[in-house]
Amino acid sequence: MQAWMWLGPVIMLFVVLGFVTLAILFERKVIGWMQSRIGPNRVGPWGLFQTVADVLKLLLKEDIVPQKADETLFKLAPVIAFVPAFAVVAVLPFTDSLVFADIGVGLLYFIAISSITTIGILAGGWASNNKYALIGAMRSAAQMISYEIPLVMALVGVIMAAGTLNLSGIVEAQKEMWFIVPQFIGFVVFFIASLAELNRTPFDLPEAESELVAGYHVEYSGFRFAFFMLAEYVYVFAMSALTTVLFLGGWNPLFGFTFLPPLIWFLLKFSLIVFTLIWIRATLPRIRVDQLMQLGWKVLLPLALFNIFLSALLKEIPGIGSYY
Amino acid sequence: MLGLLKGMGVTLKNMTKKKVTYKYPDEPVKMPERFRGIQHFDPEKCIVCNQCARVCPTDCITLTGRKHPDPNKRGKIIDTYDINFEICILCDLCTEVCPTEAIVMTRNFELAAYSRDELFKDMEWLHDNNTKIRGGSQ
Amino acid sequence: MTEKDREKEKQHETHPGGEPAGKTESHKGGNDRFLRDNQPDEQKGAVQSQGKGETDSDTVDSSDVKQPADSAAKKAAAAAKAKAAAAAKAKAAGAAKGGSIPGRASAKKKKEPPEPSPKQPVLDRWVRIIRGALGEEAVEDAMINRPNGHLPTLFISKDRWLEAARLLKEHEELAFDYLQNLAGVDYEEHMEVVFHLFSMRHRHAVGVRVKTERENPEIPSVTCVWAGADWNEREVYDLLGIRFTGHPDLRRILMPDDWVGHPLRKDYEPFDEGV
Amino acid sequence: MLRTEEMLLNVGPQHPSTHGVFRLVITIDGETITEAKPVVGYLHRGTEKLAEDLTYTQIVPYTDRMDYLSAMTNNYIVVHAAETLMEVELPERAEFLRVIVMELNRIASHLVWFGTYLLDIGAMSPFLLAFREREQILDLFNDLCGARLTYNYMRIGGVKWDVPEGWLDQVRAFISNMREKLKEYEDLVAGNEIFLNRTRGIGVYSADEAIDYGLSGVNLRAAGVDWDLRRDRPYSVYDRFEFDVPVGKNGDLYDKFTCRMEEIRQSLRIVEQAVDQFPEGPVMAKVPRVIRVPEGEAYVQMESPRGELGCYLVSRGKDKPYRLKFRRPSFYNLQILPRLLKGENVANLVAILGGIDIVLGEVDA
Repeated sequence: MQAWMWLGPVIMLFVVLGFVTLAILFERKVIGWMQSRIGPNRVGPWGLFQTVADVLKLLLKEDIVPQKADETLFKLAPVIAFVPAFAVVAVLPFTDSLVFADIGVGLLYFIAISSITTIGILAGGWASNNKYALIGAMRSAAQMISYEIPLVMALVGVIMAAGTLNLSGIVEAQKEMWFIVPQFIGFVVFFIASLAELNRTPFDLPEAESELVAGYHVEYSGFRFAFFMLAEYVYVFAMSALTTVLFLGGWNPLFGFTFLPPLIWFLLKFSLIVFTLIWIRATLPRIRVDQLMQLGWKVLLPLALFNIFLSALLKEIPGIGSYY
Repeated sequence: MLGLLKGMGVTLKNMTKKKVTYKYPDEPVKMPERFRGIQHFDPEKCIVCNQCARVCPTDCITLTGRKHPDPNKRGKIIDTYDINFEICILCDLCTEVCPTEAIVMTRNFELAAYSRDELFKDMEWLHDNNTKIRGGSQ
Repeated sequence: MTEKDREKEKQHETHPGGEPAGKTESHKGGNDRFLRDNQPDEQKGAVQSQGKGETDSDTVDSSDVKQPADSAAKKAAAAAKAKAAAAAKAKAAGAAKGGSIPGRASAKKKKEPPEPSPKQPVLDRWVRIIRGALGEEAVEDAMINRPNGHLPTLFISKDRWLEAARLLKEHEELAFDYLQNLAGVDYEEHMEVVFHLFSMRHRHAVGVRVKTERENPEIPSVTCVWAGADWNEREVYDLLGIRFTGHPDLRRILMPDDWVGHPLRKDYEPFDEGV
Repeated sequence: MLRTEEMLLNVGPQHPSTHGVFRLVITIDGETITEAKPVVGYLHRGTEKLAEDLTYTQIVPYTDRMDYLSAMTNNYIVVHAAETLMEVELPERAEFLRVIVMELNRIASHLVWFGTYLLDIGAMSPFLLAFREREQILDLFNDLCGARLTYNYMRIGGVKWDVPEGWLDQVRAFISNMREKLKEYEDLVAGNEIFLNRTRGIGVYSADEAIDYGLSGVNLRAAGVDWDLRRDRPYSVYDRFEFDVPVGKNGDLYDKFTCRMEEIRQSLRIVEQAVDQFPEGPVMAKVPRVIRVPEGEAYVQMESPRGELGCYLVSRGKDKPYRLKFRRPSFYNLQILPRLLKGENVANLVAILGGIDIVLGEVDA
């Protein structure tokens, strides 16, 4: 038990790092294909070690702290951003047996911990003492606050239907029917809001390259920059896993195809979500900051509230009520 | 919303299409016959008429000549001929005015060097740059 | 090859009148080249057949670009003859158009082509309008720039330029609301700012030239008339040193702020003798 | 009300979206721009000064480097100016070749605009897809004149090279391919809600303002001024082709987008007609070896991809120009920027700047 307590997270860390390495490569490859290119292909066979080389380069680079920056905060910020990203992975159930912390309020834990990352981003942008970084950080804070609300509201429908905040319990509740069908509105709102939470295109305003150069991490380089990148992709991992768990039935097989092990089912659905994220990134332009706020407050939030109301209403209707 | 999906369709369709990029350093890029690459210089043909140096818009050509060693022959022969590829813009004007085709374009274009000094090419180098000559068979 | 070319060139340059080839037939109008169908056939033919040797010049041999001299020379001779005739006619028509200013005289003192420019009445009318409103001395001179598609050109006195600009823009009949081009020229004896104006309403164009002395050159700014003049005046100031009085923000625009001298002036000596 | 403090932000000269070395000093209140001051000149190479010491033949390669996205039109304007004063009669084939390459270059230039503009507002793929098609044009130019960007193709009296074998068929193939791809581009972005939100009603100006600021090209037409030099002041052989001039309504970014897309289509039409009517004959008129332009001055104009490209040439009968002034459309078009940016959002800054379509090599000459 003791050994498992220590070994588990370490293994998990390497699994997550492995995922990040692969995800970045996969993202670059897929985007390359969509743009009539072949993507990275110089390092290792099929460009497999491209990300490894990139990370190594980042780790070997000079560690630069701008002279006018707030040094303590500047150094602390990437850590603040990364730690919660890794911490949320603890509650994700990959199969009914493969879960690190099966705590009762898993969903709440996930949402609460993931919000801390914003502080890291804000601190990093502020401490850099750079105007672009500051604007990026401010945008990030505003965006996170605005989209956390519809994100959580969209989940209320799921929680009502499953009757639990425990993520394993939510997956169990989807044995009959995945929540994506009855909670479709919730899914759409959740998906859009999660895109915004992840700072990914079309919601990548905090680091909007064409406007703010690199946004909050404009002054970062070397391994501190790597930490921000890492945090971003770990969140991609966590958020895709969460979407799978909440709406796509977790490890539950489709059409009763049980010959595939549950973990494979999970990975399939998970990969689909990751692919969709990349696909969206390859296609869409960036939304503007004021339109982002409008979308969050005027469209997603009312929709999420409506979804709660609808779920509550439909739950009382006999027949289909069992799905809600 | 429909517009977004239509756009997504386009990117998805492109994913499976044939890729258009070259694997450049592995596969050499084939340049067309008329390509204006690094010049080849043939001292034998040069009559030291100075036209190339005069027409050059960036003054990157310097040349010197001397009297023909054989007293029976008229004219001059070339002594030194340098092109400074730091400023040469490969505009093709020197080859256009050359009456004897002593200077011609080739299809070689790789000029990258670690030092600027290496970009200063002399007669010998230009003479040895004799592959893929425009109009030639190689 | 070169000798032959030189020969051709000689032929071209020494044709009657001692004028360079193009000048004597200015009545054909430089900009109206697409009207070539109306032009004398012999000449067109000559031009077209001269370059026959080049039809398949996609072979790379550079000698292909040059022309087979024999036939070309013959054709050139024919063309020269035609031109000589035209020149003679032009000379007979005589009287150089008067009134050009001394600095520009040589360009404009050429032989008057047989028929007066179709734009002449328009120009006269515009001059009358401006002189009527601003006084006789406002328009120093006026001419038709023949090779440039018969562009009416006005010489406006720099003292009255701002009023003239307002008039040019606001007068019903003129309505030059579009500033096409603004250029400064250093003519060594004097400086000049050239405006090419266009009227979107009436679809007509005019060239306006405002002269100023070379020492301490200064003309009124017309930024308040055409907003587009702003940066152009700054550019002219930057490169030629002409001050535009009344310009809201007359600073250097292309050169660094601490640059010494105005590069486009003919007496400009570069500080740095190049690399 | 919270007390807000204005902040000075220096955008450029090294910034991903300034399309070169353009610098913009903006004062922002939160994310709202209260004042914008453009600073240009970082790429000033003194082309006009250099030209005074160069013969006409030597100037042509320098013009390649002004508007490096459409070097053909730049080549044309300087030889056109000299030809106007010399009153040279051009062979038809040369004129047709000029029109074909200029229109192809216009398409290439608009494709770059399309790609970089979408990149400015955050979409990646259109950039590479547009460059894929542009590459085909560059390959065509490479076959024709041996260079992909700095063509140095036109000469006073004609063009340097006749068409290589099979080139016209390649152009035809390109035209049909490009028509298909245009459809694809429009599918990709034109209906996209995010794109529409970011372009509709942004950067609006009236026709009168556009004229006042001396805007030209798409920037003028998008505001509703029906003015295209190819049609209204025909040069070369443009009067022989049928084409429409797309005109916008209020000068917003979406109008500029549709105008440019439509212009690509019309350019394809022109190229198609020119290829079909392509005449036989020489590609060089008879001009002296050493070109001396007769004394006089002329202002010539043409429709470059960015607007009215002009050239004011003062000659004193020498083999070098006395004064050569380029009316660079980007330089004129950029002047309206401070007025458009006032009160706008920072995110709109790059969109509006991108919509003007500047090339810094041209702005700074």
